[in-house]
Amino acid sequence: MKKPVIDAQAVDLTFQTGDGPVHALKDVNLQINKGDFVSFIGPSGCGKTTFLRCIAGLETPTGGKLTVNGISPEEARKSRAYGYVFQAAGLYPWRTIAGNIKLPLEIMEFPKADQEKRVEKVLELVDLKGFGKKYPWQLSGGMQQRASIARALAFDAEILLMDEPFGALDEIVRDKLNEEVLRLWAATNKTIGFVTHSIPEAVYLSTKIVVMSPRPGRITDVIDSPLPKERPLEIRDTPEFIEIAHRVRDGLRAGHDL
Amino acid sequence: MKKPVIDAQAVDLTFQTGDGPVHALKDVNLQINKGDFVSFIGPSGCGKTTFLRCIAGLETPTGGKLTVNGISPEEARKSRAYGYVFQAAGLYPWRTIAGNIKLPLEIMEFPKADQEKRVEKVLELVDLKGFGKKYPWQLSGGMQQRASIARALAFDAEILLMDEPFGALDEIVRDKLNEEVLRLWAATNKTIGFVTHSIPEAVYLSTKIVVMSPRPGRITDVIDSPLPKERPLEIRDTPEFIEIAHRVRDGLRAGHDL
Amino acid sequence: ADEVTLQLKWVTQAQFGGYYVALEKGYYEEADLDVTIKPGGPDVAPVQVLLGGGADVMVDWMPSALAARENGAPVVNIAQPFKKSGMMLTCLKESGITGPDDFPNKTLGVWFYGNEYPFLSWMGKLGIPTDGSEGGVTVLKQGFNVDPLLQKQAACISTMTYNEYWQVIDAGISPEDLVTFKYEDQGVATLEDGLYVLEESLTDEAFKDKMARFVKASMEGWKYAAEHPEEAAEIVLEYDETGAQTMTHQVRMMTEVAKLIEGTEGALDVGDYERTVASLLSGGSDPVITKEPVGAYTLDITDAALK
Amino acid sequence: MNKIVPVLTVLAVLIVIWYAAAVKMNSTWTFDQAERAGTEVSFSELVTDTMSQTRPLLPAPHQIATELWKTTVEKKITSKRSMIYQGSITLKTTLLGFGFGIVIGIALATVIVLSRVGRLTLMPWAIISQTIPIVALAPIIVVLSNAAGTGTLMVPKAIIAAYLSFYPVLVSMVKGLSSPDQMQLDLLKTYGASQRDVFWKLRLPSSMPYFFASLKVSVAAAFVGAVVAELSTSAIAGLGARMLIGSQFGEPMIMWAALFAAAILAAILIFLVGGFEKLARYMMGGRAV
Amino acid sequence: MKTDSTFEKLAWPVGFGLLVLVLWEIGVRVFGISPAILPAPSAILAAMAGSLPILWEDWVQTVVKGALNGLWMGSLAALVVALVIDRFDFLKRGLMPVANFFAALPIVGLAPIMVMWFGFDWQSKAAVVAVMVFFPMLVNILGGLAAVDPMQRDLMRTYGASHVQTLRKLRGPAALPFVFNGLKIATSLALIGAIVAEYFGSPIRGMGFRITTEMGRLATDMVWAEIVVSAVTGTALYGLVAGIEKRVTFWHPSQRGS
Ligand SMILES: Nc1ncnc2c1ncn2[C@@H]1O[C@H](COP(=O)(O)OP(=O)(O)OP(=O)(O)O)[C@@H](O)[C@H]1O
Ligand SMILES: Nc1ncnc2c1ncn2[C@@H]1O[C@H](COP(=O)(O)OP(=O)(O)OP(=O)(O)O)[C@@H](O)[C@H]1O
Ligand SMILES: Cc1ncc(C[n+]2csc(CCO)c2C)c(N)n1
Ligand SMILES: [Mg+2]
Ligand SMILES: [Mg+2]
Repeated sequence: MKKPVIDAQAVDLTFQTGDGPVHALKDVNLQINKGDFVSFIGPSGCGKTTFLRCIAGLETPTGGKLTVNGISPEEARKSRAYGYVFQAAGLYPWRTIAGNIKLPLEIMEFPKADQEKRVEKVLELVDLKGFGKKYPWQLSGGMQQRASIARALAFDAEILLMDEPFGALDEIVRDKLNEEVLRLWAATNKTIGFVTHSIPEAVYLSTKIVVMSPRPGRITDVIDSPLPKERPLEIRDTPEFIEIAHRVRDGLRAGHDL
Repeated sequence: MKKPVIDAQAVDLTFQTGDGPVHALKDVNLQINKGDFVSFIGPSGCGKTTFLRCIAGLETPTGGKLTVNGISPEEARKSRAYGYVFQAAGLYPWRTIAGNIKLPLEIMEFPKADQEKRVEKVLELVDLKGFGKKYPWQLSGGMQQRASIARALAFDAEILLMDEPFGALDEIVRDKLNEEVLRLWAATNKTIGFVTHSIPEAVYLSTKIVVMSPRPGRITDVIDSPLPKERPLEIRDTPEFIEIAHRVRDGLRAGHDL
Repeated sequence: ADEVTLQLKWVTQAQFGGYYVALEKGYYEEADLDVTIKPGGPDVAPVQVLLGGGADVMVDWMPSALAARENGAPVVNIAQPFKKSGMMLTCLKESGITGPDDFPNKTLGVWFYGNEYPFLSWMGKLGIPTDGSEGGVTVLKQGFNVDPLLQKQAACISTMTYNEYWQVIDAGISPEDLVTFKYEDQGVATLEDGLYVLEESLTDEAFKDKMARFVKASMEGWKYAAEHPEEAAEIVLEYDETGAQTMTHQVRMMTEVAKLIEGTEGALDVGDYERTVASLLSGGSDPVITKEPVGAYTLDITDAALK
Repeated sequence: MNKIVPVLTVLAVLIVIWYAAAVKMNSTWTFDQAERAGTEVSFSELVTDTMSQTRPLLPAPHQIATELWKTTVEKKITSKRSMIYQGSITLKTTLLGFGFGIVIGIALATVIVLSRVGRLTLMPWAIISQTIPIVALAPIIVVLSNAAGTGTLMVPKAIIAAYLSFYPVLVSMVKGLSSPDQMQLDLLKTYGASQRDVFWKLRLPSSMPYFFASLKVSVAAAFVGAVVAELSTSAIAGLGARMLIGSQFGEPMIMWAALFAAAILAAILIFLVGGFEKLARYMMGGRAV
Repeated sequence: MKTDSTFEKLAWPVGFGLLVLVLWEIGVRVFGISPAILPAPSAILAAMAGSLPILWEDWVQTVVKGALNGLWMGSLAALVVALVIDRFDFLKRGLMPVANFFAALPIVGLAPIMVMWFGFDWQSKAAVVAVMVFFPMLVNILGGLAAVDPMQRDLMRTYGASHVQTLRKLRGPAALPFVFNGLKIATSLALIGAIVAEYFGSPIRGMGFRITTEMGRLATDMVWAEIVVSAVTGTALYGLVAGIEKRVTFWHPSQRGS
C-alpha cells in the first residue's frame, strides 16, 4: 500500500482555558491518501475545525503523532502545501477579486507575470472569468465563495482544506458549488479535507466520511463511500446514497447527547 | 369550506429603493387554514421574509388584499395575534431567559403571578426547565433558539410565524428542534408559517409547502403534503417523503436562474 | 547685527508702544541690533521664558520680578521706562465705597498671574485680610476684562489708567458714577513695566553693551511714541497679529502711557526702587518678599546707555 | 433633501428664541442706563436699544452676522483684520497638530497591537494622558519649546492640538489593527506569511475604516486644541487670540464673531475630512453610499 | 494568546510610570534644570504633602462644584433632549445638523461669556462644563437609541408595544454602552472645561486659579501638584464610569470578553 499523505496516530489535543482544560481531540487515528476526498461531519464542538487546523499546522497536538508527507504539518505549512478555505469567504474588501487571488502569490513571491497568468487560470477554473476587476461586495455569496476557493487553488497547494465552505449559502447555490467542487477535484486530483454539517453534502462529495463526536472530540466512524467518482446531483435519490446517509446519521445520532 | 385564517389575494409589494423599485412580491395568492403548518421555501431574495412580514403587518402590501381572520394584519398585530421567531434568536442579552420570555407578557400587561406561571409552562414546553435564571450567552445556539420560540409561545398567539428559525444551527440540533416544533404544533394546534432554505426541513414539517421564486418574488408551486401528522424522523427515508422532496427541488430548480 | 529677543508681559498693545516704535522706526537697526519682540499672553510667564532661554530681556512689573528673584529666578532690573504706576482700583459709587475703610466685606477684583502683588501689599498695609477671613475682603480673580464691575459681581475691580478704566467709561458708566483709588495716590505705588535680564548674563561685557544699546534705542522709541501717540498707535496696530485691536483704544492707551513715562530717561530711580521694596516688605503678616533683595538692579546699563 | 425644511424651521425657532433672550438679557443694562439718566424707556425703545448695544450680554444674531460680514467679505483676505486670515492661522495650527496626532496615534497603536508589553504599558497611560487638562501643561509646553529653541509659537500650539487629537486615532487604530479575526490571521499563516506581511497586507488595510472613522473626531479635537492654545498660550494670532482680545477689550462682537467663525471653520473641516473619508473608502473598494 | 493577569495589568503601567519619574528626577538633577521650568518629582511630592488643605479646597471648588455639577446637568439635559428629539422625527431631522454644528464649536470659547452670564463662582464653570458635555452625550445617546437591531424593533412591533414600552424595554438598555462611551468622553471634557473656565474669572480657590497663579509665582511644584491631582481625578472618574459600565452592561460582548 502506498504511504498516506496525512497520517494521524493517536492524536490528542487539550486546550488550557480559563475554565479548565478542554479535551478537543482524543486518540484520533486517520490515514488520508493522495487524491482522497475526506469529509468530516459531526455536531458543533466535536473538534472538526481543530483537527483540520492540526493538519494545517495551525494547532499543535498535545499528544500522538501527525505527519504530512512524512514531515511535520508545521514544516509542510512552511513549504506551502496547503490551500485553506474558511466558512466565510473572507475576501479582503479592499482588494478586487483578482487582487484577492493574488494575495498568496504576492506573499510567496511569485514573479509578477506568473501571478497574472495564475489568476486568469484559477478564475476560469471556478467559472469566474471576467469578474477579476470586481470587488467582493459586487458578487453574490456563492460567487464570493468560489473566489475564495480560487484563492486557495492559485498556488498549487497539494492539499486543499475546507472548513464548512458553504455553510452560509442557500441550498440551491450549495448544490451548484458541490458539483463544481467535484469537478475541480476530478480536474486537479488534489487531496481534500472538507468539514460540513450537512449529511447529503458529505455523502455526495466524499470518498471517505469521518463521523466525529464531542466531549472529548473523537472519531466514531469512518465510512468509505462506494459511490462512483462520477456523481450527478440525482445520485442523491439513489438507494446507495440514502443507505450511506442513513449510516452517517446513525453515527451522528449515537455520538450526540443533546 | 371554513374561512381561511390568512387570506392573500393578488398581493403585490414593491420597495422603492435608491436604485429604483424592487418588485419583492408579485400577484401572491394563498389561503392558510387554521391549524395549517405552511413552509415557505425558495432561493435568497424571493420574498419569503417579505411575505411573512406582510402577514404580521410589519410591511404593507402595495397591491392586492391580505386579511387575517377577516381583519387587516395591522389590526391583528395590535390585537397580539402573532408570535414571531426570527432567524437569530434575538434574545435580549441584558435579560435572563425567564426575563426574555416575560418581555411580551410585561408589554401586554399580564398579571405578575400569571407571568411566572406562563414562563414556567413554556420553559417546560421547549425543554429548558431550570435554565430560566441563565443569561442568553450562557446557553448554546440551539437552546437560545428554543428560548426564543418559548418567548413567542408565552402569550398564546394564535399564529406562529418563524423566519428561518434554525438557519444558524447544525443539522443534528436542527433535527431535534424540528421534532420539537412538530410536537408543539400538535400540542397547541397553532397556525404556523415557517420560512426555510432546507428542502428536508420543509417537507418534514409542513402540511403545505409554498415554493417561491425571485425577480419578481412569486409563488411557483403550492404542495399539499400527504404525510400523516405523526412523523418520526425516519419518515425522511420513505419514498413518499423523497417523492415530495423531489417535487420541491424541481420547483426550486425551475425558478432558479443561477 | 546683534540679536535681541524681548519678551513682553502681555499682548501687543500701546503699553509696549516704545519698543514697537523703536523697531519700526529703525532705532534698533541703527544701534546694530536685530530685535525680535515676543508678545505675552494669559499662559506666558515672562520670567520663565527668560529662564528657559526663550528671550534675552523681558518687560515685567517690579513686584513680580522681585518675588521671582526671591523664588530662585535671579532677574535684574536694567532699566525702568515706566516711572509712575498706572494701577488703580475702580469702584462703583453705588456699592457705597468712599474710601479704603469701606473695603471690608466687599468683593474686589484682582489680577493674578504675578500682577496681584501690589494689591496684596496694599491690603497688607491696610491690615485687611484677603484670605476670606472675618472682616476682610472677598477677592475675585478678575479675568481679562471689566465685566465683573459691569455685571456688578464686584464692588471694585483692578484697572489701569491706560486701559481698563476707559473700558468702563466706554461701557457707558460715567466717571461720576465711579470712585477710583490710584495706587500712586494711596502711597502704595510699585514700579511697573521695567526691563529685566538674567543676572548671569550680566557677567558678559558684550551682552551688557548690547543691552545698553537696546535700552538707548528703546527709550528713543518711547520718546517718539510719547510725542506722536497717533503714529505710535498705528505702529502698534501694524504689529498686532490678531487684527482685533482698534485705533481708538490704542491711541488712548498711548496717550495715557505717555503720562507714566514722563520725567524719566529710562534709568531706575533708586528712591522709587526703595519705596517699592519697602512697600513689598511691609505687607503685614504675608509680605510679598521677606528680605531686602540684593543686587536686584544695576544702573550700569542705563549709565552706559544715557551718557 | 428631506432635511432642509426641518433644519430651516429649527433654525428659525432658534433665532426667534435668541432674539427674545437678547431683549431679556440686555434689558437690565438698558433699564440701568435709563435709571442713571433718570428717564423712562418704552417697549419699542427697549427693543431697539437691546438690539444695538455695543457691549450686550447677548448680541442679537444680526449683530454677529454683521460683524462676520465686515470681517470676512469686506476685508482683504491678507488683512490681519480678516476673519479668513485669522482662521487660516488657526487652520494651520490645527492641520499641523492633526498631522502630528495622526502619526503619533498610528505609531503608538502599532506598538500597542504588536507587543503585549506595549499594550499593557502604554494603553493605561494613553487614557491617563487625556485626563490631564492640557491647558495646565500649556505654559510648560511653551517654556520647554522656547528652551528647545523653536522660535515661533507654532510648535507649542501644534503640540497642544496634537495632544488632544492623537487619542481618537490611537483608540480607533488599536481597534482597527486588531480587527482581523483569528481566521484571517490563520489564512495568512497557511501561506507561510511573515509578521511584516501580516501587518502590511492584513492589519493595516483592515484598520483603514476605523482610521477614517476616527479622523472626524480627531480633527475636531485638534481644532479645539488649536483654539485653546491660541487663547491661552499666545494671544498673538488666530481665532482663539481674537476671542481673548475681544474679551479683554470688552468687544463682545469680536468675541462672538470669532466663536462663530471657529464653529463654521470646524464644520468645514469636519465636512472636508468626511469627504476625504468617503473618497478613501471608495478608493479602497468600498461600496458607494 | 496569553491572558493578562491582574498583577501584570497593574505592574507594567505602574512600572513604566515609575521609570519615567526616576528618569525625570535624574534628568532634572543632572542637567540642573531650574525648578521654575520643571520641578523634580520629589519636589512635586513635597509640595503636595505640604499643601493638602489647599489642594483639597481647590479640588472641591473645581471638581465637585464645577465639573461634577456641570457633568450631571449637561448629561441630564442631553438625555431629555435626546428623548424629545427621538420622539419627533421632524426634530431629529431638523435639530441634528444644527446640533452637529454646535458640537463642532470650540466650546471653551464660551467660557468668558458664561463667566459674564453666571458670575465668577462655580456656576459659570458648571455652565461651561454642561454645554461642553451636552453635545457628545446627545450624539451618543441618540446613536445608542438608533443602534437597535431592526429585527429587535420588529419583534416589539409584533407585540404591539407602545413607543414608551419599546424605549424602556429595548432601546434604553441597548443604548447603555453608547451612553457610557459618551460619559467617558464627557468626564475628561468636564475637567478641562472647569479648569479653563477659571482662567476667565474665579474666586481665589480652584485648580485652574491655582495653576495660573502659582505659575505666575514660578511655583511650578504647586502647578504640577494640581496637574497630578487633576490626572488622578480624571483617571478615577474614568475608572468609576468604566466600573459602573462593567456592572450595568455586564451583558455586552465587550464586557464579557477575555
Ligand atoms: N483556541 C481554543 N481555545 C480553547 N478551546 C477551544 C479552542 N478552539 C476550540 N476549542 C474548543 O474545542 C472544542 C472543539 O472545537 P472545534 O472548533 O474544533 O469544533 P467544531 O467541530 O469545528 O465545531 P463547529 O461545528 O461549531 O465549528 C470545542 O469545545 C471548542 O470550544
Ligand atoms: N426594506 C427593504 N427595502 C428595499 N428592498 C427590500 C427590503 N426588504 C427586502 N427587500 C428586497 O426584496 C426582495 C425580497 O427580500 P426578502 O428578504 O423577502 O427575501 P427572502 O426570500 O427572505 O431572502 P433570504 O432567503 O435571503 O432571507 C429582495 O430583493 C430584497 O433585496
Ligand atoms: C492672567 C492675567 N490676567 C489679567 C492680566 C491683566 N493685564 C494684562 S496686561 C496688564 C497690564 C495692563 O494692561 C494687566 C494687568 C494679566 N496680565 N494676566
Ligand atoms: Mg468548526
Ligand atoms: Mg429572509
